Amino acid sequence: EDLGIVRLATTTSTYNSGLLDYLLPTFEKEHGATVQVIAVGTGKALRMGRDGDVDVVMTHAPKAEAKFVSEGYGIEPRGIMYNDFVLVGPNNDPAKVKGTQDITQALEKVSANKALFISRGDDSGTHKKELNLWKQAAVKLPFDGYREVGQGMGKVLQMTSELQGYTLTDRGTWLAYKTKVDLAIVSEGDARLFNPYQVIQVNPERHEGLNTKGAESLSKWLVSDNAQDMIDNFRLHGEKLFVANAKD
Amino acid sequence: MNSDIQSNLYLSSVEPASCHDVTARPDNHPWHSGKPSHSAERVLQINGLKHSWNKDYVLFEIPELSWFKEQVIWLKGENGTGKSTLMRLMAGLEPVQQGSVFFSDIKPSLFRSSGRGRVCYLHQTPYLFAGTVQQNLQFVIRSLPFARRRKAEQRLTEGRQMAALHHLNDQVATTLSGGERQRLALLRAWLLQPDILFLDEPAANLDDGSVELICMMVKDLIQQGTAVMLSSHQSCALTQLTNQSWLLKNGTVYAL
Amino acid sequence: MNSDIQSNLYLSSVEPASCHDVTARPDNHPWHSGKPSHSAERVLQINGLKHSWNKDYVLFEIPELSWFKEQVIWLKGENGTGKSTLMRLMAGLEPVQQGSVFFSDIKPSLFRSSGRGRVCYLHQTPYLFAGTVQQNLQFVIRSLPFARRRKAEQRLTEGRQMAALHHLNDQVATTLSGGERQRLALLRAWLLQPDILFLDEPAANLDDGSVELICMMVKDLIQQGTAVMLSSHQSCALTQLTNQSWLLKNGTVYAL
Amino acid sequence: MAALTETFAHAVELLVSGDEQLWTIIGVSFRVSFLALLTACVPAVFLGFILAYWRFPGRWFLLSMTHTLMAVPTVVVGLLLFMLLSRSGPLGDWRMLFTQDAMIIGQILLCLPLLVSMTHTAFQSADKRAWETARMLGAHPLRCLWVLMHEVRYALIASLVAAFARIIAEVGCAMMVGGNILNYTRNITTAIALETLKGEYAQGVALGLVLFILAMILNLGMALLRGRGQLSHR
Amino acid sequence: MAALTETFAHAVELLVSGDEQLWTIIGVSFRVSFLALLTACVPAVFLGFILAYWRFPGRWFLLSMTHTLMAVPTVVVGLLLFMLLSRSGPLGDWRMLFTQDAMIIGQILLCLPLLVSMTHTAFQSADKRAWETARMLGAHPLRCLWVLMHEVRYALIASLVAAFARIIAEVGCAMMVGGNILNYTRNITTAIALETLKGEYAQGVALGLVLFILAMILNLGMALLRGRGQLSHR
Ligand SMILES: Nc1ncnc2c1ncn2[C@@H]1O[C@H](COP(=O)(O)OP(=O)(O)OP(=O)(O)O)[C@@H](O)[C@H]1O
Ligand SMILES: Nc1ncnc2c1ncn2[C@@H]1O[C@H](COP(=O)(O)OP(=O)(O)OP(=O)(O)O)[C@@H](O)[C@H]1O
Ligand SMILES: [Mg+2]
Ligand SMILES: [Mg+2]
Repeated sequence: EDLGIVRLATTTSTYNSGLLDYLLPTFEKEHGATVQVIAVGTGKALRMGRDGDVDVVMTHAPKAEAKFVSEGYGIEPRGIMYNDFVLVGPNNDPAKVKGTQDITQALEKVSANKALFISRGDDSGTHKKELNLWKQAAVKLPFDGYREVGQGMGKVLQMTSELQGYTLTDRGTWLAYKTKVDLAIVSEGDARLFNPYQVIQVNPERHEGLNTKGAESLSKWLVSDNAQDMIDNFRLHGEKLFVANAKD
Repeated sequence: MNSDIQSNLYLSSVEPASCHDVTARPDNHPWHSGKPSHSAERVLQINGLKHSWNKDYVLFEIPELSWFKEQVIWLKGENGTGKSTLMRLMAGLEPVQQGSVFFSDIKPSLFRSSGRGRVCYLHQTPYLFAGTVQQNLQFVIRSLPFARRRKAEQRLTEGRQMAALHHLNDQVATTLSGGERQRLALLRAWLLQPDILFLDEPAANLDDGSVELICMMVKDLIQQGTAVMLSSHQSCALTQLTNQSWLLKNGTVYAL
Repeated sequence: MNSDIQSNLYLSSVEPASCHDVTARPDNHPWHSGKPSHSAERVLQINGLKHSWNKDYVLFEIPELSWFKEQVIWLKGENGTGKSTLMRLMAGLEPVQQGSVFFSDIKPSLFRSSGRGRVCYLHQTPYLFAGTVQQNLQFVIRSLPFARRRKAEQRLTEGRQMAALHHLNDQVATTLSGGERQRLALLRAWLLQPDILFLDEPAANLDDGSVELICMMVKDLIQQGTAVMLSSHQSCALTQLTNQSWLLKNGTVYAL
Repeated sequence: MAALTETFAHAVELLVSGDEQLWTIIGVSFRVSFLALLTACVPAVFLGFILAYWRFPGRWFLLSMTHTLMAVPTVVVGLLLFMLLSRSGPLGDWRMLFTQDAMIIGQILLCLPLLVSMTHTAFQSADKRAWETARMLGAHPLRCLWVLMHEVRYALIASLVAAFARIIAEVGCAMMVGGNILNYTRNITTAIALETLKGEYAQGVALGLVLFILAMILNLGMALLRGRGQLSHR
Repeated sequence: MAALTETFAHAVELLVSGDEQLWTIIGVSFRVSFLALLTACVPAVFLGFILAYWRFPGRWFLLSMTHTLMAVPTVVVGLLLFMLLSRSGPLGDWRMLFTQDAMIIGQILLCLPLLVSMTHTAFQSADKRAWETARMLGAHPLRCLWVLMHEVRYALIASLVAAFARIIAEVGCAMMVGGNILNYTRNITTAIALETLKGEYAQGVALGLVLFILAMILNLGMALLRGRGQLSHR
């Protein structure tokens, strides 16, 4: 079987976690394919799918993905795994958030103390999640200390550390940066911090010349038992990052 | 002096109306005796040429003027009367503002490729290319049509000797002394053998010996059939070669 | 000719051993009669100056040579003997390779600020700054010490008249004709009134009228106390001003 | 093509709409880059002059280094500056990270090599008699330098233009040490980067066009100063 | 400071270790940028010459545009090219997106304005007698251009160096149209961007140093060609 080149657009956070480098060689060997990974922001990844510049996308923004599929740009969405978000802040925790598991309460404390909060501000999945949570916490934005920076997650963590503020981050990036920044988790575990990943094929009816066969194989392979086990076994800095959930 | 010229051989005037016979005539030609017939070959014909660098001052205006084949012209005139400008105009280095300059069959131009190398103007302060003397000379040879290159290379050795530049072959041309520069510039033109050659103050900065050298080269060119016009403030061996003087004065040209 | 000089006033030699009395003496000074005593003020003193542009050829070697205050020197020599090089060396424009050049109290330099404006060398082909004639002249005036500016501005009008440049005040200097350039360059030096002035071929490209003009200016400078050295291939009104000749020949200087 | 026309119309609309946020962003861009250029140009002219006129051993090496430094990606300059200014870095106490001052320093570092290289080329191409004549006419060395600058003014202006273009258009360093903070250190290029990240290409291009239009206005203005770039007589 | 020394050591280590992946990345960088420069320099020299020597109405406007185009951020050029080459764009059928060819086109677009502007400045600063003399000595216009280029060679080399530096160091466009695909379109700068994104600053700086070291080798080599940049006599 020779599937040729499959182009996969995914978010940088996924790519940077190293998961794909761990998974894809197995797929490539089994199916005789070459997967070219293009790591961009969620919005851009979906945009590339819409324009037919890639064959398949892998993202974590449920609403945008739903729209992407309902508008007919993507087909066969498959949930493959999830990880979660955490709220991080300075070690001395000026807003006294530590120990608050309820994420809305935690955010209320941040705003009430006028503590510095660094927001992604880039319409990414993480940013949308954050805005959603602020809404649930009924905090009016921007409050004093709220900074929109418009950068990738890693950069935002760096900035948060430099400025000693709070921010919401996905666990993958957090694990990658944990040792490099002067921050600690102040709130985690709330069910609202759930972050599901989907893989979606680009609709072959919209564009000519897509490698649909390859995309389909990849998509199916990712939900196969073999791949799901691999995802569960993936470790970043010794910690489990993703929970495979294709069977749920 | 002015009235002197006017009474002498007044061949061009500011009012074009008074032009009846405005061709310059050679009268003391060293190699060719007698005046040229009106059918004599013309090198150049100027008609109603007018030039001004700024609106309110006309530098010169030349109703009609001819240059015949056997004439070697000494362009005279005080500083700033427009000798260089006139030569540059004739060589096609300045755009003609009004009137016309005709060669029999050449149209010199700054950018077109045809007819190149046939009309040559030597700057008052010659420009030498970066590189050695040898490279400056090679430039000319490589610009010649194929047929003439072989011959030019043979002449090169002779020319270097004639211009007394043989010992400077590998010197960077831009470091030459004032006189050496002038000689090199003339040697380049001598190698080129153009149909028409304008020499702007070729004798400036030269000692008597050097003047003799370039004099020989110019003479050689004339004998090969090149029509030469030169400007010079001093009369020297070089100006002896001329058989016709044009005087730029009062904004027009008087052929003496 | 060479032996002529040797028997005449042979004041410098290639072997430093034979130097006993090597100062040049004026003998036909127009304003000051009689030879300078040995205590006469020295403008310049050269000792063992040797220059070569490349290893295998020594351009000149001057064991000892003095220039006294009342001498106006005509530096003679054929093309390429090193007149310009010598003047540039004296003016501090070229680094001295071997030997020394002394002024009584000035040390000309290309980069230091002290003593500036006191030794001036005029290039063989003068360089004019971008901008108008007026701006070129203003440049000199603004370079003068405050105390002298007022006076220089008064002289400016006179100078422009003297150099016949008054009508070209607003012309872009780089478009001037060859002769006009020379006159402007000299006018700048005249405004500066340096202590020592080197003129490299100031009469090249000039008609007789212009030579008269610059002659007047140089004369004026001499009368104001400037020590002048000039090179020229032709003898003209300008060279009449000199009262001492130095001849560059066979790689050394003969004071005639 | 239609998309482009639309985007262009959108850009013009953005400009004339007087959107306050946009103008803040534009203000940051131009303020930072102007100040950086202004600070950098004086030392750059001196260095360029010294490299052209003063022969000292190692000069050719310095020149090569200048050229090499141009090839350092902006983000690397940003990274190094970041490491310096970071709380854990040697200059952390200045608390300068993520401020406009940090961006200015970064842009100075970015445009210096280009400025030095181009001014060097400019001075080097000047006739050496220019300096000699100025000196011989008794001018103070600084005045001579000024005259020399006037002689090669077209080349100097071109180098200023190129340097300004380099820093107003760079994003790596501004992003790194500025942080792209809204209303504070977000400039046009980091805003474009953000829009691109979002997949909002049209908005990104529109912002690019805004920059283009402003730069054009600036350059057309300069063209008059530049005297239309004609040939020099000599 | 210690961190920097370490990073430097790491960079050298990277270079000498002969890591195949790294050399692939380096190969992509240099191959793409060299080809882009090679393609761009011929038209740039012609344009620069025409702008300097041929007076036509609108010349000053073209010049200003050249200057303005330098100020377009690389990512915007990348975006526009992306829109063109995208499958849904007008040139989508070329299937060129995310290839090295696309990167080359992008870099050509990026270095052309700078090259044209700098070659124009170079030609403009030439003595106009150079062209006249070459013409008067009977050379074909193309040979005259060649001689003119030789007269201003230092300035031309400087412009090539600056243009090369610009494109080898740019990331916006390469990222956009190249896609940063491992072993295929990942070059040094996009690799640096990736490392930075990951927070692996040391690795990013090390890669930057690798680029710096290679550029330095290149430039020192050129310095010999450049004849050590001395003043011109005239
Ligand atoms: N480009 C220009 N713009 C304005 N005026 C000019 C330009 N070129 C020359 N001139 C002026 O035109 C006049 C004639 O100049 P030209 O060089 O032809 O004189 P010339 O007869 O060759 O003088 P010389 O014997 O001094 O060389 C001069 O007064 C000069 O200042
Ligand atoms: N920078 C240099 N490098 C090598 N040779 C040089 C350099 N400058 C001058 N020369 C040579 O040194 C010799 C003397 O030059 P210089 O200019 O001093 O002569 P000059 O006496 O002024 O001649 P002229 O009367 O022709 O102006 C010439 O042969 C010249 O080629
Ligand atoms: Mg003239
Ligand atoms: Mg000389």
